[in-house]
Amino acid sequence: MNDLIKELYQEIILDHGQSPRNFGECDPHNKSADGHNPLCGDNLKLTFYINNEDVIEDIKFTGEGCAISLASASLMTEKLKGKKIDIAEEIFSDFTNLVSGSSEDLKVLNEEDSLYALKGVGGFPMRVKCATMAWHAFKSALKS
Amino acid sequence: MNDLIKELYQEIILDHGQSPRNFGECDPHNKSADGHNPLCGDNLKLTFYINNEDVIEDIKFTGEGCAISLASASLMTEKLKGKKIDIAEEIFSDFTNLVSGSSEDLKVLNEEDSLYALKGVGGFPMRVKCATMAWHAFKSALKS
Amino acid sequence: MLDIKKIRGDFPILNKKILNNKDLIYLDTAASAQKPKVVIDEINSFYSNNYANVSRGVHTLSVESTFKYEDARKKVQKFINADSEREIIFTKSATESINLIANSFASKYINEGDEIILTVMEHHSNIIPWFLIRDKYKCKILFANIDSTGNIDQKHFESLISEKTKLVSITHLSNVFGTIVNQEIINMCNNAGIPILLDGCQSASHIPIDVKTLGCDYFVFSGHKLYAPTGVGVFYGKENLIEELPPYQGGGGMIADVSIDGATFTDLPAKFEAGTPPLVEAYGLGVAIDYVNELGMSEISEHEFRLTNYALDKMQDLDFVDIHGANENKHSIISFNIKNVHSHEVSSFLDVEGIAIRAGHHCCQPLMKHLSLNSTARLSFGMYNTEDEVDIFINALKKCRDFFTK
Amino acid sequence: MLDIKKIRGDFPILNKKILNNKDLIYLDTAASAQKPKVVIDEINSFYSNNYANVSRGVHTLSVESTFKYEDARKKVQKFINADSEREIIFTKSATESINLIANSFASKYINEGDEIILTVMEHHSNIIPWFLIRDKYKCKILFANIDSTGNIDQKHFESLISEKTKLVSITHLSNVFGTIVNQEIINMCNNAGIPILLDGCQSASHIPIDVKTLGCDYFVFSGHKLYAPTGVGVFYGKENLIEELPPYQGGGGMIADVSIDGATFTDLPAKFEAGTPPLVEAYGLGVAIDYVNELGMSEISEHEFRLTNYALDKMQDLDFVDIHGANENKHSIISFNIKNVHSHEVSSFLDVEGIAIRAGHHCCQPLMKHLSLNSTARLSFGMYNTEDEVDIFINALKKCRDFFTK
Ligand SMILES: Cc1ncc(COP(=O)(O)O)c(C=O)c1O
Ligand SMILES: Cc1ncc(COP(=O)(O)O)c(C=O)c1O
Repeated sequence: MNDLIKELYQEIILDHGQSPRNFGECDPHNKSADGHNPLCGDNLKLTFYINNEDVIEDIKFTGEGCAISLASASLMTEKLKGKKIDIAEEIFSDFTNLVSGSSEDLKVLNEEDSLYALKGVGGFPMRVKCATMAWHAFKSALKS
Repeated sequence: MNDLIKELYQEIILDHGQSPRNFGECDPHNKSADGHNPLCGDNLKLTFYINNEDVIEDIKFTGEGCAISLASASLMTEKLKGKKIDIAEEIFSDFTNLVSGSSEDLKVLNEEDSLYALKGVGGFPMRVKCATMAWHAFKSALKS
Repeated sequence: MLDIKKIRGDFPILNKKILNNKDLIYLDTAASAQKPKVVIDEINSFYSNNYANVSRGVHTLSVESTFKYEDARKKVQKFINADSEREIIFTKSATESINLIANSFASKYINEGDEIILTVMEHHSNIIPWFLIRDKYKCKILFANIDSTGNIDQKHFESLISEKTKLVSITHLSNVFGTIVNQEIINMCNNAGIPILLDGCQSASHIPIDVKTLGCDYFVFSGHKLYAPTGVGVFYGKENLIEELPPYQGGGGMIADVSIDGATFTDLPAKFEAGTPPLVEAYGLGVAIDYVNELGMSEISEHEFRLTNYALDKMQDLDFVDIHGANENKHSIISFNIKNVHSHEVSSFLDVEGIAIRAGHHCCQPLMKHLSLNSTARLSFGMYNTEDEVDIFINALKKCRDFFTK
Repeated sequence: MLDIKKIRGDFPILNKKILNNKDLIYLDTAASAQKPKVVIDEINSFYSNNYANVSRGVHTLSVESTFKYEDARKKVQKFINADSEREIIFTKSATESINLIANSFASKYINEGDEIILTVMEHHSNIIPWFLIRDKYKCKILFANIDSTGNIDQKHFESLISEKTKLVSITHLSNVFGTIVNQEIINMCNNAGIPILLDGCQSASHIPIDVKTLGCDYFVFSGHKLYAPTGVGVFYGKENLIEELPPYQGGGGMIADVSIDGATFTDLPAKFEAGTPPLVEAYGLGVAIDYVNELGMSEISEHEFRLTNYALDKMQDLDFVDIHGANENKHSIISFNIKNVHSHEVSSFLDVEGIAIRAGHHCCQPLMKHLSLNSTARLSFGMYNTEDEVDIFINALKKCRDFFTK
């Protein structure tokens, strides 16, 4: 099997792609947004609850997508749950750097993180949109 | 001086270009049309009188144009004056063939004709429109 | 029979190694065709030897460029068997061609309450221009259904036709199913006296086109899918119809006279070609047409049809593959899914094997919604593809299934 | 200082013999520029190595093509110093760019009785699109006068500005006079809060462009006049302005979601780029920009300005030549007539000497009417022209006069 493919589809990606965690809708939630990839029609709906200490208490998503987008959404929810918003935003920018191939100056993510499994997306530039769909939905929900 | 240029601008062309014959408006006239070359803005107005024997009794033109278009209009009026319409139409088709480079099967024009002086236009394809402007005006006036 | 080996030698890119040092297997001609060397070389030669702007100049280079450009028009005319070169308008793409006719036609003929019929399997380029018209003129856009074979549901289509129908605009060869429109659909329009536009983006490169035998009033296609350069498309319309239509864009080259009070327009085809046209691209399209004609459009069509059936046979044997639309009446294009594997995964996996296919909605979201799919994988053939390539593709599909569903 | 000899070596066509075995002296760059070898070669290389359709595919070639296309956008952005690449829209020509803004702007902002200001020296491509808008929206088109120097009559321009003025659209560098628009004109619009479009067809290849310093809201130009391929143009608009505008054409690539009920559109710049774009042509424009940048736009500009003055000096000494517009503020373009000789004769005569100039109304009929001329001859310079060529040209003018007025 081919190396590039193995790097893109690491075990953890295939796993989360097939059985995404935190799949569903938060009840209650006070933030939500839709994500959409116009190239392929993939889409998701993200909901989360921020408590009055600015902590993401719960976060879930539903939707359709490829393994990369589902795994990324699934891993994102795992990572962000329980985080304060400002940390979450740092994770956001680290993650978008990571998958677009500039993984030098990450602030909060490191190689131990499960999110690092998505680094292989950097070798497939047209898949970056798959990997970041959920994240952009998160960002736009924050602004809403 | 260059041969192509000399062939295009034969004495008779320069002469008719500088002093066009039959310049003016027929009074009375029963046919008229405007000619127009959208490439350069040249234009003319052609008027003629067809009597009840289908003979072009008088034909004149006014307008602005290059030496080729003026000479062609001038020579045309000289040639067509006194001709019956059906002959005039044959001359029209011979002339358009002549200046677009297919001078083999002419029906009524021959090398003796003054119109033959415009044969050199065939070497300057973008000038064909100059040479035929008056003729197309004639044709469209006939239809009117 | 085509000499495919020789043909492959004509396409520089097919002899390249791509990602991972794999031979390129290009199965994405429906998105855009590769270019033969003669087209590439002639572009080079045009710019190196004869180039100037067209139509407006008297000097030699301008004459040469104008003749090359107008010559391309004649080639297109013959290629689709139009009556006159006045019926051939060069645009930048099929998309622009459809926008042109939508706007010109609507501004003359469409009023509130009028209806335009499309089908649910149209490409976005044959939907959105009509939506924009709908918003402007308050007309209605009706969508004919398709049946499970991927063909237009004729009964439903017929039921949509009425006094209110002003135009029918449908794809000639579906870019998702590969199905070719049934002649009866066109005949129905002709009989009802309703003008019909065929979107020939896919058909022009896969089957011989004769606009007169077809009986269409308007026909559009893109050069880039017909082995020609990007940046040029064709709009064909019957002379008596388009003579009546107002111009679409305004600019140099399409006017007879202008003053500060107003303008009068020139005759066809210039009336619809404002500004400096994609002239070298149009010339390139003429060269591509010569190339295709030399091989023979019928031979190319047969070869691709054979390949399609060869691939369908093999794919049918794969129980993990769903093929969309019936196998009959499929030409050069096959959309499919691997069960439980997203089309993106399939495309990325094949890419690494050197195989280029397309994944997504293929600019046919209404069709995807109709099929309850969010995306499909699609392979499509050009004249240069071979059975060997299909075999490698089939093999890669198996590996792909194994990898993702182990 | 530019090394013109080296530059000339970069342009294959300049080393060709044309009609009568004469060396080509190309003085028609204002109509279209010749192409350097690097542009021609890169088109070849793109088709031979990396070609596929953009944006919609996942496979390697599609990725490479998309990156090349988007890279060209960044180059254009930097070339005109725009704030963001989202402000750069690729079209097929400047003419299409003007039609785009005319339609999108008008459908949002123009109502009956509103006014749009042009000048009498506009190119038809900056007149007819507005006439078409006038016919649709019943607005008024006002034409600012020019003075005898070939510059806008500022008093008259100012007098036209009113509450009703919705847009000003004027040429940045006149394609007849070679005059550059006075900054005060732009400032007047800025001060009055009226959006201004600059037609940069001629300026983009002759002077450095900085849309921010200029203070224009919209800017358009064509690739083919900037040493790039035919079939590509640029539309620039300030992000906050064009974000508000509706799309112009509809089709693939510019939609977010489509159903049979309606569609939503994507973000800038895709919103304005329906269908397969002229992608190789846009790439070629990027290559041309690199080429120009390497030489230095200021150096090119200086060289052409020097040449223009060299030619003006010599032409002034010819008592049989009328030069149109004052000699000051003239850049790269000189329109003239030989007394009593029609411009067509001049052009045909020079053509046989190997010299390509333009003759006619230069798509500026309102200006010709204003000047009471029916046509002029025009020479225009590109980076590759030399003083030697001007000398040969001057000499040919004398011969021409002798021949026609002997
Ligand atoms: C000032 C001006 N505006 C507009 C145009 C139109 O450009 P294009 O024909 O490339 O669309 C031209 C060139 O012909 C021009 O010189
Ligand atoms: C059926 C169909 N119609 C229209 C188009 C649009 O063609 P283009 O993008 O070349 O304008 C395409 C290709 O994408 C197509 O396949």
